[in-house]
Formats: sequence, C-alpha cells, structure tokens
Amino acid sequence: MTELLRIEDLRVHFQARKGLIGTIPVKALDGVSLTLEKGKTLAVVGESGSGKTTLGRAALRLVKPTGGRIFFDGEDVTNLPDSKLKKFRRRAQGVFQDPYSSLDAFMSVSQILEEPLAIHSIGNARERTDMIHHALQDVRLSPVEEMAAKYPHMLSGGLRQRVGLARALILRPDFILADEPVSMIDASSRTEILYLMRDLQDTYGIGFLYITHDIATARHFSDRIAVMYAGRIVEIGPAEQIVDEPLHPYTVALIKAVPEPDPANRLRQRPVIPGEPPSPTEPPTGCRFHPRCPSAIEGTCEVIDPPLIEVRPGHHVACHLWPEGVH
Amino acid sequence: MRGGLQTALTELLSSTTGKVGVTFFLVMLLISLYAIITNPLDFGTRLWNNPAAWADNPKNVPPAWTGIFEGSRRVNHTVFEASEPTEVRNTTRGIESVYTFNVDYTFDEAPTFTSFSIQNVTYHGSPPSTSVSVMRPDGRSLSLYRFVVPAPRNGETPPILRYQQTPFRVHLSGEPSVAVNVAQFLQDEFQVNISSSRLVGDIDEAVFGIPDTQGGGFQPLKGEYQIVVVARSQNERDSIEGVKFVLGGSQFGMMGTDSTGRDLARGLIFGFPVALAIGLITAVMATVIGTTMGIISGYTGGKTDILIQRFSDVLSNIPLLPILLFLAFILGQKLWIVIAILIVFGWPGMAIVIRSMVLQIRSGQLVEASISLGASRWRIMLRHIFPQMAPFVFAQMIFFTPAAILAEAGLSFLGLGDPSIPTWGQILDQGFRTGAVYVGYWWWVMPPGILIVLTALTFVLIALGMERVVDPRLRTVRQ
Amino acid sequence: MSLLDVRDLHMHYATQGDPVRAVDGISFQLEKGQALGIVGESGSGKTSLSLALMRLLPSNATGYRGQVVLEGEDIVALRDEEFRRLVRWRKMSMVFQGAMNSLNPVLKVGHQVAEPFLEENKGQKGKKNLRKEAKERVLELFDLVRLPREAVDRYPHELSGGMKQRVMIAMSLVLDPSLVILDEPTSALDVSIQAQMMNLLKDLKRDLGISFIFITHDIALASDICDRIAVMYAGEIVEIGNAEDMLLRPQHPYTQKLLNSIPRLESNEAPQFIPGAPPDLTDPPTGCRFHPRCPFAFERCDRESPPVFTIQMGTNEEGLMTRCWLLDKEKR
Amino acid sequence: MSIAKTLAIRGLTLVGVLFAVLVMVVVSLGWTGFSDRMLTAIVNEEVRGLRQGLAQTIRDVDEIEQAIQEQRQELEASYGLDRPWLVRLPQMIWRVIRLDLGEARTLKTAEGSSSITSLIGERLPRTMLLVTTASAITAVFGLFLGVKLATRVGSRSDRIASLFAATSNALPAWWAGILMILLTYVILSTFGVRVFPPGGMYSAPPPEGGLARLLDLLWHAALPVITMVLISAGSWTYVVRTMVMNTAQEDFVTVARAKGLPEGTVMRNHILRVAAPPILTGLILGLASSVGGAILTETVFNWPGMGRLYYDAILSADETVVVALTFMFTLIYVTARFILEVLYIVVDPRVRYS
Repeated sequence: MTELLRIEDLRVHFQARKGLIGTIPVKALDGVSLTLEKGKTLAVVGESGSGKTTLGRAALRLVKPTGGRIFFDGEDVTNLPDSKLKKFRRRAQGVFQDPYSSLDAFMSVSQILEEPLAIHSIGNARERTDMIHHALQDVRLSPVEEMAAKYPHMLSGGLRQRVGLARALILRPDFILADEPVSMIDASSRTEILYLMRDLQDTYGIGFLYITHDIATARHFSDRIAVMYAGRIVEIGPAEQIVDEPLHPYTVALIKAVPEPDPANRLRQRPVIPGEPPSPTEPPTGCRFHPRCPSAIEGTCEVIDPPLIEVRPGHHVACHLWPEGVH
Repeated sequence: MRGGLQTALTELLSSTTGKVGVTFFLVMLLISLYAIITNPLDFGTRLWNNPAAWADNPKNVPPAWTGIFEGSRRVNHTVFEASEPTEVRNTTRGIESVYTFNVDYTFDEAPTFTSFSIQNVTYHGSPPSTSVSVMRPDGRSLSLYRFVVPAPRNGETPPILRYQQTPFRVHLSGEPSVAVNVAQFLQDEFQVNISSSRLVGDIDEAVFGIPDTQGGGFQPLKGEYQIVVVARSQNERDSIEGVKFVLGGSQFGMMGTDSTGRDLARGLIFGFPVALAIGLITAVMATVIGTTMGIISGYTGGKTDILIQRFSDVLSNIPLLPILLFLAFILGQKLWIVIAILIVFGWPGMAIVIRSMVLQIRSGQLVEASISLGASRWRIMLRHIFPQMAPFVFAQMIFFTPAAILAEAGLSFLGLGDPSIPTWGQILDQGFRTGAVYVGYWWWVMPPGILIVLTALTFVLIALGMERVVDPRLRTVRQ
Repeated sequence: MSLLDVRDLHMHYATQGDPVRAVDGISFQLEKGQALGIVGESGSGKTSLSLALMRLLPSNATGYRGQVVLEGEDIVALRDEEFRRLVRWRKMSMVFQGAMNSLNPVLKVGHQVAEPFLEENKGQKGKKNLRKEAKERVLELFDLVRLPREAVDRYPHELSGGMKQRVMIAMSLVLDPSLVILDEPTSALDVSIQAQMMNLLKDLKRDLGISFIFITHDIALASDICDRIAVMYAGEIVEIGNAEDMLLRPQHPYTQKLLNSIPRLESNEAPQFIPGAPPDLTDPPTGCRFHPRCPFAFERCDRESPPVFTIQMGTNEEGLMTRCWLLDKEKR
Repeated sequence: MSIAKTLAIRGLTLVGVLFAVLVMVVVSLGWTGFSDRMLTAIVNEEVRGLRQGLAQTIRDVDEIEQAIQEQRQELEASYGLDRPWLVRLPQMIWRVIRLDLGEARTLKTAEGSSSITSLIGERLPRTMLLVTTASAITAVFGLFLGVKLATRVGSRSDRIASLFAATSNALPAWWAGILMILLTYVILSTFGVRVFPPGGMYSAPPPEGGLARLLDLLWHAALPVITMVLISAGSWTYVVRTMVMNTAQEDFVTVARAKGLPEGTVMRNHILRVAAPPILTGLILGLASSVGGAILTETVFNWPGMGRLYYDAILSADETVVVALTFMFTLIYVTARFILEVLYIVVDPRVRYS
C-alpha cells in the first residue's frame, strides 16, 4: 500500500478576540497525525467542535497550519505559497457539506463543471464538453444533455451533491476530501451518494478523507476510522474494529448514542455521556475527555495527557485505560 | 436564470411597478434624445440665460392651452416675420418696400405688448426709413411709428451695414412717439382727449380697440387688422432682410413663460438629458467605486480592509446636505463638481453594504470550493462573488439615481446650480425667488417640480420592482 | 376513547399552478400516554401535518379540512379565537424544529417559558403573586428538564443548542398539556446530545404520562420512543402500526426500504437505497403514489389508489394498517 | 468583540468624522484661495474706511499712504493674512473644536449680538422645534400604519401605501413646501380662506402676550411641519412595515402564536420588541439628517432657524459662521449616531453579550 496523504502533528490555532484588546487562541486542531493510503477511505468521525472540519480544510490547504506537516504523495505541501499550490490543487479536490451554498447559483451545471477545466487550462471547447458529459455519466446524472443545462436551484439536494462530486471528479484527482457530504441530504438518498463515491473510488483509485458525524456510515463506507474529540484524535483504526471493539470510552459512548431501529429501544434508557463538549478556547487539562468520562481515573486522567499508542496492529488509542495495549 | 443581471431584469419586468418605471424611463430617454438633437450644447449660455433671445416673448404668461378653460378669448402670441417685401413701389420719394401682416383679431382683450424690429439693413447713400401703420377693421388707419436708420458715421463707406448681430427692436407699447401718434389718432377719430403721457401703457388697448363711451377705458375691436410696414430707401441695392412685428400674447406655448419671457417648455425639455445625466453618471460611478471597494475590502481582509472600512465609515457619517452646500459654494457652481461630490460621498455607503455581503458569501462554501479547485482570488471575485451581488448592485444603482437628481435639484434650488446648464431645480429656484409662488404663477413652479418628482419616481418604481430580486424573502415561495 | 382521533385531514398550499397537496387525507389515532412516530422523507408532508394539527396555517394554506378530535372535541370546528384560548398550549403544545430560531433573541428564556402561564392566569391573581408563581413554575420545569436554574435569566444566544432545546421542551410543558408534538426535536443536535434528549423525553413520557407525536425523518430515532409508528409518503400515511410490527414486520415496500436504508452498526448488512426521488406534490403520481419507485409495482398500482388493508399479526389485536395493493389477497 | 471596544471604535470613528469634516472645510477654504480672497476683501473694506477718516486729519498724501500701509499690515496680521493658510487655518480648527466659535461678520441675533455661539443658541431651538415635532408625528404615524400594513402584506392598502412611500421618497422637501404654499396660501386665499401663513415665524407685528405669541408661533410652524411629515412619513411607514414583516416571518413568532398568546402580545413582545432596534436606528438617523435637511425647508418657509442661518452665511460668504455651522451640523449628527450606538446596546441583548 502506498501512502497518499500523511499528516504529522498538525496544529491549527485561530485567534479569537477577548476583552478590550486581548486575543485568545482557539485550538481547533492540536496535534493530529494520520495517514491515508492511495485508493482508500479514512473516515474522521466527531461531533461539532471536535475539529474534524478544520482537519479537512487543512488537508486541502484551505487554512494555513500553525504547526505540523502535511505530505501529499511524498511532497511537503505544508507551507507552499498559494502560487505553488496549483499542482496540488489539481490533484486534491473537495466535496462540501452544503449542496446549496457550495455551487454557484448563477452558473449552469455545465458551467460549474467547466470551472476546474478553465482554471487549469485543460482541453478545448469540444474536449471540455466531452469531459463534462463523461463526469455527469460518472455520477449518474442523466439525461446528460438535459442535466448540463440545468441550474442548481432546479435540482434536489441529492442531485446537487452529485454535481459537486462531478466537479471534484472532472480533474481526475488522487484525493477527495468529502466533508459531511450527505449530512444535509435525506436519509434515503444518503446511501445512494455514498455508494456512488465508493464506485468512483473503485474505478479511479481515489483516496477519500470522509468527514462525518455519523459513525454508522463511516463503518460501511470507509476502510479506517479516526475518532476526534476536542481537536485531537482519540482513536484510529480499521473501521470494523473501531465499531465492533471500541477502546476509547468516547468511541464507546458515541456508538451507543446511535439509535438502531429496534422496538425494544423505547423500553430502556440509552447509556449516555453527560455534559457537553468542552470549549476549544479552554480545553480541560490532561485527557480532554476526562470531565465526561465514565471511567476516568482520578489523579491520572485530569493530569496527564494520554498519547496515542498502538494497542493492536493499526489500531491506536489515546487513553490511560490502555497503557500497555490489548492482548 | 442566466446571470444575476438577467434575473433582475426578468423579475423587474414581471412586476407592475417595474413595468411602469421602465416605460417612464424609456419616455424620458426619448425626450432627452430629442432635447439633445434639437438644442445647441451651449443652450444655457447662448439661449437660456441670454435675455435678448427671449425679448419678443410675453412675460409671466400661462401656457396657451389654459385658454380653453377661460370664458373670454385670450390673445395668442403671434410673431409676424418677413424677409421679402409683399410689394415694392417706385415713388417719387424713393423705393418703397411694403410688408403687410394680416391679423385676424378675435380676442377679448388687448395684446400684452406689441413690438417691431428690423434686421440686416444694408444701404448705400442716404439711410432708409421705416414706418409702421395699422389698418383697422373699422376702416380707420393709424400711423404708429417712424424710424430712420442711423446715418453713416465718419469714415464709413458704402455699403453700410446695420443691425447685423442684434436686430433693431422697438417696444411699441412703451414708445413715447407711438403714444403721441395714438393720442392724436384718438383725438382725430373719436374726439377722445387723452394726453400721450397718460396713454403709455394703454397704447395697445387703443390700437386694438375703441374708446369706451362710459369709462375711460377701451373695448377690444375684433376683426381683420392689417399691419403695414413701409421701408423707404433711395437706392435699389438697399435691403432690409428681417422685418418683424410681434403681437404679444397673454398666453404662450406649451408651458408659458417666466419673468424674462423664457419659453419654459424649452427649458423643461432641456432639463431631461441634464437630470438623467446627473442621476446616471453619479449612480454608476458611485456604485462602481463602492462595489469595487466593497469587494476588495471584504475579500482581501487585513490592513486593506481596515483602511477602506474606516475611510468609508468616516465619509458615510458626514451629513451630506450641509457639506454639499458648502463645497458647491466654495469650489464653484459647476455641475461636474456637484456630481463629483455626490460620487465621493455616495460610494462609501455602498462599499459598507457590499463588504458585509462579501463576508457572508466568503463564509459560504462556494468560495472554499473554488479555492480548492485552484481558482485565483481575482477569478473568485469576478466570476463567483460579483455575479451574486449584481442584482443588488443594479438595484442600488437605480436607487441612487433619484437621490442624486434630488440632491442636485436641492442645490440648484438654493441658488447653487450651474448657470451654464439649466436644470429643473434652477427654474424652480428662479420662480421661487422672484415670488412666482406668492402671486400664483403655478406654470412656473409646478411643472419643474412635477418633472423632478416624476423622474425620481421613475427610478424609485424600478427599484421597487426589483425588491424581490434584492430581498430573497419576498421571492415567490418555492415548495 | 382515544386521546386524539384525526380523520381525513387535509391541508394544501396554494401556488401559482396546482396546489401542493402536503397533507392529503391523513387519519390516525393516538392513545393517552403513548407516543406516535411520524416518519417520512423531507417533502413528505410531515411538518405540514404538525402545523395543521396546531392550526398554524401558513398564509398560502388552502383546503384545510377534516376532523381532529382531541379529548372528545373536534378542534377543527372551533373558531380561531376559541382554538387559541382553549387548545393551544393548554391541551396541545409543540417543540419546533431548530431551537436556535424558535426562541426570541431579545427575551430572557425564563420569561419565554413563563409567557403562556402568565397569559393563562392573567387577571386571576395579583400581578406580583402571579410573577412569583410563574417563576416557581419555570424553575420546577427547568429542574424537570435538567437545566441549571440560573439559566432562566439568560438570553438564547448565551445557551448551547442542547440547552435551548431543553428550554423548548420546558416551554412545551408549562401548561401541562396532554399532547406534545415534537417536530424533529433533535435533528440539529450532535449524537451524544441527541441521546441525552431522547432519554429526557422518555422520562417525561413515563413520569408525566404525556402523549407525544414524534415527527422525524429517521425511523431508527422514532423507535427510541414511539409505541406506534406511521410512515408518510407524499402527503399520505402509507403504513401505521405498533412499533414491533412496523420495525420487524413492515408490509409496505416503502417502509421496508426505509428500514433497509439505515446503515446498521451492529450488523455487516449493507444499507440499501431507494432509487428515484419523492414526487412533486403539486402533481402526485396516479394510483399508489409510491408506484414509480416501487420494485413490486404492477399494473394496478398505476391505476387505482390502494385502500387501507388491516393485517393481523397475531402479536396483538391491532395489527398493521397498510395502503398497498400487494396486500389485496382476493384480487391479486 | 466586547461592548467597550465596539463603542470605543464607534466613538473614534465619529471623532474622525468631525475631524475629517473640519479638515475638508479648511482645506477647501484655504486651497481654493477663498479664505484669502475673503479676508483681503475685509481688509480692503476697513482700509477704505480708514482712508476716509485719515483724509480729514492728514493733508500730506504720502503721509496718508504710509499710515495706511502700516494700518493695513496690522490688519493683515490680525486676520492672519501674513501667514499662509496652512498655518492660519489649523488654529481656526483648534478654536472651533474648543467650541470657541467666534464672531459673525454681518449676521446678528435679535438682540444684536454677533457672537456665533449666541446665534446658534437663538437659531438651534427653532430648528429643533420643527424637526422634533415633525419627527415625532412621523414616527407615531409610521409606526401605527406600518404595523397595520405589515399584517396585510400584499393587500390593496399595502400596495397603495407602497406607492405613497415611493412618491414621498421622490418628493423633494422644498418643492413639497412650495406646493403647500401654493395650495394653502395662494389658491385658498383666492377663495378668501386664509389657512396658514406662507412663511416666517411670527406675524408682523407679533401678537402681545405669551399664549397669543405661542399660538402664533405654532400657526406659523404648521406648514413647515406638515411638509416635513409629508415627505418622510411615506418611506418611514414603508421601513416599519418591512421590518415588522421580516420579523413576523421568524420562527419564534410562529412559536409565540403556537403558545396561544393573543395577537397583541405576539406583536408587542415578539415582533416589535425584536424589530425595535432597527426601527429606532431609522428614527434617530432620520432625525439627525433632517436637521441638515432643514436648510431647504427653512429656506422655503423663511423660518429663521439653523438651516436658514447656514444658507444666509453661505450667501454672505461669512467664513467663520460657515465653518462653525458645518462643525455644528456634523457634531449634532455625530452625537445622534453615538447615542444610537449606546441605545442599540441597551435595546438589543444580542449586541450586549456578543
């Protein structure tokens, strides 16, 4: 397996205003490391404020990292100036959460799909039309001619998101960041988009960074899962292992919080973690999950920040409960 | 839906207010074209503010059409002009060129004045003389006025030219020699004894009437009059090119006249292109600058943003009217200066709104998506951000237009208009300052005001028609 | 007698063309202390149904008709003012979708919760006493929904999304209604907060004996609290029954597909999707409205609208009520 | 951003506005040579007076010339003409900022004082009388009508009101004033009805007695006030209507209705309370800018207020008065803006806490 994207100790801090003149750092990402292999999908699962979206934006170099390194296909792109990013931009694409605001409402589908080709000066008018039609076929938007002439507001959320996918696809990228691509789409059509993404991955060998709050879709549509909490990765490993045998108490809670359609549900209370996620301006000391953790070890968890250690092959967790690994 | 501007136009034409506004606008555009084609560009200095150009017009008279509503017939303003004599007689006393003008006098009152003028006189030898007399319907004939063209000055050699630029013009109604002649006439024909000095002012009543038996006044005498002008010269090469007799009306043209006799209709028509130019130039410039600054400020951020933001904050917080008045006064009453000031104080408000819109758009995912495609910041600003704001910008521009027109009109009304370019505001100002309002010369103050309001309203209506484009909440609900 | 008996309820929206048939002949019953889930995709008319029940008719609503019998009284027949005074919040209240926009940004949340109470008891006691009583009531409710007491003096923007939703729940309970309509009460919340909220609702249902109508697009979430589940499609209820039957033995192809589309955590079974999109409600398909997307559709489905077939499951006497021609044993 | 910071930035901006206006005024006076021309004219005027006086006492022409030269230099020095405007005018700014406004050349108060401070003291209340009365009437009228219309958006009355608003937006104040004079004074008086006087502040001679004088004042103020109301009521109503309409579409208003609150309570507590800050903004801004707009109305109605004073000062090229009044107009406007910022914070908790 060859590595496509490697992120090392990535930090993204923003400045928030506080008081009359003071500012305070918001640590959206605070030391995240991960790798994505070519043609594979890594899901990043977390709740709002966990930093998963910032991670995705940093991976596409939409925000400048405060610290750490980003390697794309072996090349360090962490601090490349905008002028030298064009090659990277051609190979790394994004599909964004909001199918309503991520497409230009004043452009037709064919104009939207022509944008990337125009930006990178690819093909002549004829070739571009062919490429556009091909991309539309790829995302199963048919009839192609008819769809190309439509404007975004004529399409449903699901169809718009396919246009977004086609736009990302038309440059034949090696990497696509999919930031909550289905969270604003009806449950019944979510699966369809996710299957489509998987088919495209199989056809073109694209590596996906799939950012989601929904661990259930992550289980079915990714190879590995990283669970984020308060700007950190708390657990990362093979998708099925993470869901079937979660190690971090937060992962456990997250999985238990997801309702499955079961008539017995209503007769029992759901095990939940109390409280709300911490403010990113003042994260708790030690393990950031400790104030909400049911298994917090007093004297340890609030003091020592647990490192991410490999407890099983390819399965890392940052928790004091697993000091030596699982055997 | 293709492009923001086209959406805006479609939406605009689908609303009633929009349709009315656009129709008004097109009519105004046509009138403006007509005004520009039919008038010299230095209309203001050459005609409008040149009293000589309006000397033959009656002063302060209402529009001709108002006569319809009157019980008695008022005098139509009539100008009789001839460049060729009706008849040339060779007499013992010289060559007599006779110019006759027939007047069908059916009015219930005397003319407001009568005047006589000649132009382009050429003579060789002794100067020609002219005389004006009237043949009345009652068969009586009255010799009014006699005039001898001034003799050559020392050193002048024939041909002697006179009255080339400005015609020789005599206001018969106020001319003492005419009064003497008329007094004589009254004495001879009606045995009415009025001294010539008392008759001045009543000359036209006497000429076009018969003395009242009871009072001291005159009754208008209706019927065919003939004005006979005889020019007598001694040389057959002598010539008079323009002979003019004006029967001063008590009503005039489409819009009446002001206190200097100016044809208000012409001034009002000329006001159309001026008002449109003021409004559109100001609005286009202010919106273009405002939009550019707003987009740059919002998208670039950082120091540029703070600089533009503070600058426009300061400018937009300045109370406009006092400053406008002050600057127009100090920098001189030039239209372009007024337009420049309006632009300078107009764009910041626009820039502030555009900036906040850009910030909103920038926080949306479209910009992020475009960056990740590799688009340059200029491409994003031009292709993605600007089109989204285009309808709003367009609407703002339309909204700005009446504001500029009203501001200029206000300034003109305070006497700070550009005298070389007449505007509706200036006409109103003159009407107000000469007291036209208090004596009820409505035709002087109403039409320019109505035109200002109509013009402003045109743009307000168009802007209202675009409300739906600008405020998405009002767009037709899509299910 | 059921707590709520809805019979043939309609509400359409006027458009420039044909009306949108958002609620098109809905009938169901709800027993006291029970929770009924109304599940459907967006555009199925489920939110319109809640507005129709609360009689919060949008300005372009037309054809509002049918019967809504609440505690024995047909509230559709009431005049607007009577409905406001007698029914709203007193018998039936609602927790709206999107707590962030449902609270007035310039009023303290405590006051907003107390408002219906103050209105209800207006003029009965001294102003001061009423204020005090209202405050006590609000504090009691805040305890009940597990909100910190000091939150009463906060403005909405000072609270997190979860806290705002708790405020909304407290508000819905202030006049002790017998029925609370919950319209996607957790859809904007994170899963862990959502789970907290569902636990709270379960407690309230058990402790206060309140009946819920729980509106959601997520049938799994509905299973968390609902005794009965109704599935809506294109303005109609296509299947309704108790939670066991609906979740384990659904008869309507749409319900089956809806269940299959959920990615399961506990099994490796791959989720399925329903091809196509929900129909345009200004011009719904002829016959069964689901037939263009239905894998089992046959000729009759296109022609005739299926009636309700009641299927006895043996587990209980009530059974499933399903609108599908597949269940027509005789004429198949 | 904290409130203190927001207010500080706003305050600084507004001080910047004052400063910018003064600099602009001074630069345009100096750079165009206007100031020099005006001052030279004054000096020449005084010198001519001097020459006449000297001619009677001194015989020798050269002696006179010399004496006059000395006097002229003294005068020029006292007016600052011996220094370039870049040096002279900043002192003027500094004086004005300290509210030491100086003396008017020809304009005087009724008591004969030519101090600009007392001129403003005399004129400002008269302007405020017009402006505040008109604004109060407009505000009340607009609020009632606007709220009414917002409840029936799209109805016939709504459309009529929109049209009225559009027209009133397009109606210049001074022309409306002229129309008013034409209508009430000219036309009605031809039928022998004397409704309102066409201008001025008191009848000539003013009636004796406090009450009679007050009534006379109000009688004279009526026409200008009606005019001001007429031109601002339309757009104001429309603004209120739109704000109320926008707020009424918010979700929390639906919630308030669902709570069974009576329509009146919903309107008061949930719609108006939320729409109040922008409405208040509009009101105060309208008030502040109508002080400047009063220049036109006061000119039409010959009302001796601040606006008329400014106009007269400009016509008589009284530099000191123009600078002082420009500063005052800006000061009033800027103060109103600042009060607005503070009020906003009081009214809207969202601003207070964010």
